[in-house]
Amino acid sequence: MNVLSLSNIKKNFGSIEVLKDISLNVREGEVMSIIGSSGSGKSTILRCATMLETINGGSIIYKGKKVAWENPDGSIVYANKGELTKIRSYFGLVFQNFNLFPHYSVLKNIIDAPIHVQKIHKEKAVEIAKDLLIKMGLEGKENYYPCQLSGGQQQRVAIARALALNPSILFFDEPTSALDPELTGEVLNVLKDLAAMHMTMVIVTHEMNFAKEVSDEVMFMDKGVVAQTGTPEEVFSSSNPRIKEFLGRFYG
Amino acid sequence: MNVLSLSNIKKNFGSIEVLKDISLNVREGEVMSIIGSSGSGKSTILRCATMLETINGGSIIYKGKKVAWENPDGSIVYANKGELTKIRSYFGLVFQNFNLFPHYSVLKNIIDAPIHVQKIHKEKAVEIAKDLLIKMGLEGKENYYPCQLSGGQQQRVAIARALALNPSILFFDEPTSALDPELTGEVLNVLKDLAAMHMTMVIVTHEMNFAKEVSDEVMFMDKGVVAQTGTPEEVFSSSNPRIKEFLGRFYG
Amino acid sequence: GGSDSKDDPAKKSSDNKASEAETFTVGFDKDFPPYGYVEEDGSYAGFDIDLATEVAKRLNLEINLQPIDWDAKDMELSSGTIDCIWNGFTINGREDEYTWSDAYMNNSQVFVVRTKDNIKSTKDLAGKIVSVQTDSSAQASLEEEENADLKASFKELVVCADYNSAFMDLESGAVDAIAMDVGVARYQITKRDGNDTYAVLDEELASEQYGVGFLKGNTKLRDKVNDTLKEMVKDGTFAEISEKWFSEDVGIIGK
Amino acid sequence: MSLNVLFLQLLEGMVTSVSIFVLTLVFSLPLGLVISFGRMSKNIIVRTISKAYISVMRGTPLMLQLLMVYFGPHFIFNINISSNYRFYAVIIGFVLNYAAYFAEIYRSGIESMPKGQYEAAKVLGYGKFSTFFRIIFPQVIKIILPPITNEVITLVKDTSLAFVIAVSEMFATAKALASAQASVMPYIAAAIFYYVFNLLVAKIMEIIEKKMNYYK
Amino acid sequence: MSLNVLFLQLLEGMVTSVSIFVLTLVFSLPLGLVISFGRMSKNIIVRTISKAYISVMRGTPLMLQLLMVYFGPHFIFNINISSNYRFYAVIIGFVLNYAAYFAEIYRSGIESMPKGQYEAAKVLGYGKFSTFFRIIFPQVIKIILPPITNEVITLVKDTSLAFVIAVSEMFATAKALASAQASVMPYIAAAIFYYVFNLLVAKIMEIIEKKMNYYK
Ligand SMILES: Nc1ncnc2c1ncn2[C@@H]1O[C@H](COP(=O)(O)OP(=O)(O)OP(=O)(O)O)[C@@H](O)[C@H]1O
Ligand SMILES: Nc1ncnc2c1ncn2[C@@H]1O[C@H](COP(=O)(O)OP(=O)(O)OP(=O)(O)O)[C@@H](O)[C@H]1O
Ligand SMILES: [Mg+2]
Ligand SMILES: [Mg+2]
Repeated sequence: MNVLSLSNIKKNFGSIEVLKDISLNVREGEVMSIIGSSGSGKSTILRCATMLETINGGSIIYKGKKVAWENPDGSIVYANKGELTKIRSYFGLVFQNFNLFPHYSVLKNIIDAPIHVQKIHKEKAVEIAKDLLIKMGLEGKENYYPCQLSGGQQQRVAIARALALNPSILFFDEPTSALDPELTGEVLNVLKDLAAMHMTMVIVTHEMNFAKEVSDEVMFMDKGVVAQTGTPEEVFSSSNPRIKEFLGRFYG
Repeated sequence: MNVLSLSNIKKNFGSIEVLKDISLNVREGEVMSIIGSSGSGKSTILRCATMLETINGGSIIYKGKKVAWENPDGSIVYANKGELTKIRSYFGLVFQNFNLFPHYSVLKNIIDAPIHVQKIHKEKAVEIAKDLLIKMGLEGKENYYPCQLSGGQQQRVAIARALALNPSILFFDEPTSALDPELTGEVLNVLKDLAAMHMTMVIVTHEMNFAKEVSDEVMFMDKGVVAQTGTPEEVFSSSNPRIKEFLGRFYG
Repeated sequence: GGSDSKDDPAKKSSDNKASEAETFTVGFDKDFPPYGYVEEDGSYAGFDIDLATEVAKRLNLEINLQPIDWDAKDMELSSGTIDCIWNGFTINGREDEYTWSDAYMNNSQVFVVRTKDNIKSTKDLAGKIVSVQTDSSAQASLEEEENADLKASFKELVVCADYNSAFMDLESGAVDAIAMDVGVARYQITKRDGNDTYAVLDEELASEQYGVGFLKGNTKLRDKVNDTLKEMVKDGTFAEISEKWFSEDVGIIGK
Repeated sequence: MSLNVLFLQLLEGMVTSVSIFVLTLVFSLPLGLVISFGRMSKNIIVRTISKAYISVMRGTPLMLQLLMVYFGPHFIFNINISSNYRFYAVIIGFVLNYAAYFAEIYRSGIESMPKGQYEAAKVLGYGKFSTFFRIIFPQVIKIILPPITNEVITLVKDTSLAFVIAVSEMFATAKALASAQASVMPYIAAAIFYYVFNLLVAKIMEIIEKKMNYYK
Repeated sequence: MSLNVLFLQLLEGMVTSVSIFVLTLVFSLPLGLVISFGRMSKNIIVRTISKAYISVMRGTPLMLQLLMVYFGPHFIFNINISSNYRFYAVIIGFVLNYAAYFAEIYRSGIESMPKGQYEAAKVLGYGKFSTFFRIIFPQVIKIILPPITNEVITLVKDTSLAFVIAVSEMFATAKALASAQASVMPYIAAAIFYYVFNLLVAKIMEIIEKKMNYYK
């Protein structure tokens, strides 16, 4: 079953077409990596899929529930508010710069949404959060504030925050940029663990090694279109000149 | 001839010993890479060498001129102000986050120090700057402001700004962190070009490929001491367990 | 107590003034018609202004009309930036604080009320709200022992910043009476263009004398001004000025 | 006259000054937030009205605004006003005026919040209301404390304007005493009162700022 | 009396108000910078004096400060003061007071500059003086414009305090006219003047802010 289906997504900023015709399907338990050069529209796809941007064409479907679709006249309709609120609980997003809430402790960052959005009982939320913190190797950091954590630790809090809402699919935007090799390794291990737990994930990344190793499917973006989608083997041995050029340094 | 000699450098922040006993020599025309995990003291070495931090022990010598040395009683003496001003013109530093002057155009960023510090005639300074901009692939960007440039472009302006003062040695702190693979490649190419022009350089980097490829010497730092110094081949095939662990992912 | 420290500089500055003696600087409140105020053309006018101007002319001094902030009048005088305070300035109660000229006119404090309210005497003010300007003679009278009962009979005594807002208070019904100088009361009532709207109670709150206040010890200048005023009374100039402002001779000096 | 006796005489005025101060803050801080919402509204009519309100309130002297609030009902609507209304008029006037200043401070703080915080809240499913009051506003408070402190310190001194509609606060009393006694002592007492009051306010704001410093 | 005539009447007062405004800015802006240096000085004596200065100037009413500046020389040093000194005293008082406020604004701006800017300048060989005036200060100006605008707008209205030492600025004139004519019209005219003056100031500051927006 497809957790997420994007079909023929179009997105313009003013007169600039950033996404031209993007389709992708993510099956349950699948890990998809999106790679491509800067400005090709990778982040924009995640932002459209998480409803942070409204699309200008195409349709978005989560677990069979329509989020947005095209009217016969070409205009875009979004589902009603109640429906959208429900669908929001299907996915989580880990931002490139984490966007933790600086005024909340680590624990509060994780339990606040479960308590106030999903109306989960506080004890229950704390229990879930503590489990997640152990899983993320952050035991004992409950009462720290984000500013007191290293980049890698902040990122793991952001992942825990997203997981606490028990989403069906998790999006990551460049989870390892600006981390040193050791921290990068650490974070990638967390992602590998999640993959091993059959978490459905879509990851925008510059880490070719990782994309190759952990993904079931790799999508290469170029200037707002999908240049190629396939297994890591297919994409990394592609004969597409743009892909070859991009990967040049990697094999350099 | 050694452009820079650091001998037995010690640096504390309060009670924390960040550099314990660092010695290094950089010969003219040599490219040295400093690698090592986060917090090992790499940036601190550059900051001590460029007099942004005062050392607590050891000595610093540029081209035979003493910058700082130890008195018999162990206290540190720095050369007098006039001497230091002169020695400052021997080196340039490209910061990790560039630190361009946001209120100056690209051209002004490059010519301001030559004109107001080195008292070079304005026409001459502009000529030098334009040459450098061409070399850096930034032709036509003279009148842009830093905020209008991409990260890679800003970095190249920062390099041009440092080169405009015609230094004998150039320091780089993580020149490619937070750039995408393509931009990384671009910036590394600029560094390669500089190396080919026999610019003396000390580069703190996480790009193992690059360190391997372009350096004459690699220094591996661990917790404030030099774990190993040698040719890239020597360091990358080291039997030191800490180095092996660090490089693990790189070969992984 | 500041009175001790004041004596010394007083002499000094009066000596100084004598040697300069070219100008005669009169401090007044430009918010106090008809004694001193600003004309439509921006010039200063008023009964006291006319008197002071005439005196200066006769003394061969150049008149310098200096409007001052009433709250700062003592500082102005003791620091020598003005030679006298001449502006409906009540002698009574301040006898020892200044060197005074002879009293030149009588003044009384009265109550202004709304005509339609049927307040005829001070007895009728019982249970009413009365307004009085801060630091005015009317306020001083009301604070006096002999008027304690009258004051106690009021529902409230409101201390206001200026007569303009006091009249607006009266008009809008927030207060029922204003205790104030009769001259000012007459001027305001006429100006407000409704002789029927307001009435002045016949019963006076107090009466008192206006004089010119000089810095304590400055008898030299005081004597000159005093003599000139008397001279003006004798030759009728004082009466003339008085007629112009009050349609009668209000002068009491030399009588 | 000793300073002690003087302070006793000024006491009633001080109580009035402090009451004006406290009541103004209690009402203008929330009102300012409402106005800042109006100022940032997507509805152009609401936005224009809020903008004009702020512009007029900040652009004309508070003294005149107090006169307007107090005498306005009579001169415009011909309503008889009662003397009891004075104090209310002072509070209304101060609240209306300060709310305009606070509104602009709130706005600058809210607009400086990074978009990422809104987006994170949205993705986590927070509604608009809880996004603002749970995530954004607590952070805004931290940022805007210094300019708020500035306004609050100005307010301490502005309380003296209440006398324009015959509310005898501390400074009016001090002025009257200074005249009556031909002495500058009451002024000095007044200055000490303001200075101590301000020190107190500054200290309290400093403590709040420190408390907010548990993060970032 | 028509509004026209009224405005003519108030004109002289307006000229005074505007002069106070302009002269205060001309002198207090640089003085504030000097004081902010003192406030940030490494020398504890200089720093403590500057801190106390700022604290007293911001903590006591400007009105009292004006009285001090004007009458102080006489009452403290027994110097004869002349009436011509009035206007100078107003300017001195305003400059001393506003410089304290500006000093704190400068300080907040200077302290918010990233260390990297100083370090970049240092490595490039700039001296302390050129680092400050070529690199830091131009960027500080951009940051502090909004709080400076706030103070400048407050200054417009504060000019009315000058009358406490008998300098007849616009508001005092309006008050006197209101008394003489028993009318509120002069007040309304005064409000219009302040509002227009403020609009003008706000507009000018907005233009400067826009000009500064060529970067970041
Ligand atoms: N809000 C916006 N308004 C206008 N243009 C935008 C906006 N957001 C993104 N763009 C443009 O859309 C294009 C795609 O941006 P996007 O952030 O999706 O790229 P990306 O593939 O994530 O790049 P990177 O690897 O640098 O993060 C870019 O050219 C960008 O300038
Ligand atoms: N100003 C300072 N005060 C106190 N400690 C400091 C200071 N600057 C650096 N440190 C500490 O010194 C150690 C070395 O820091 P340094 O920045 O040199 O590391 P690095 O090797 O450059 O790391 P990275 O790869 O993360 O840049 C770290 O533990 C850091 O926390
Ligand atoms: Mg992106
Ligand atoms: Mg570093």
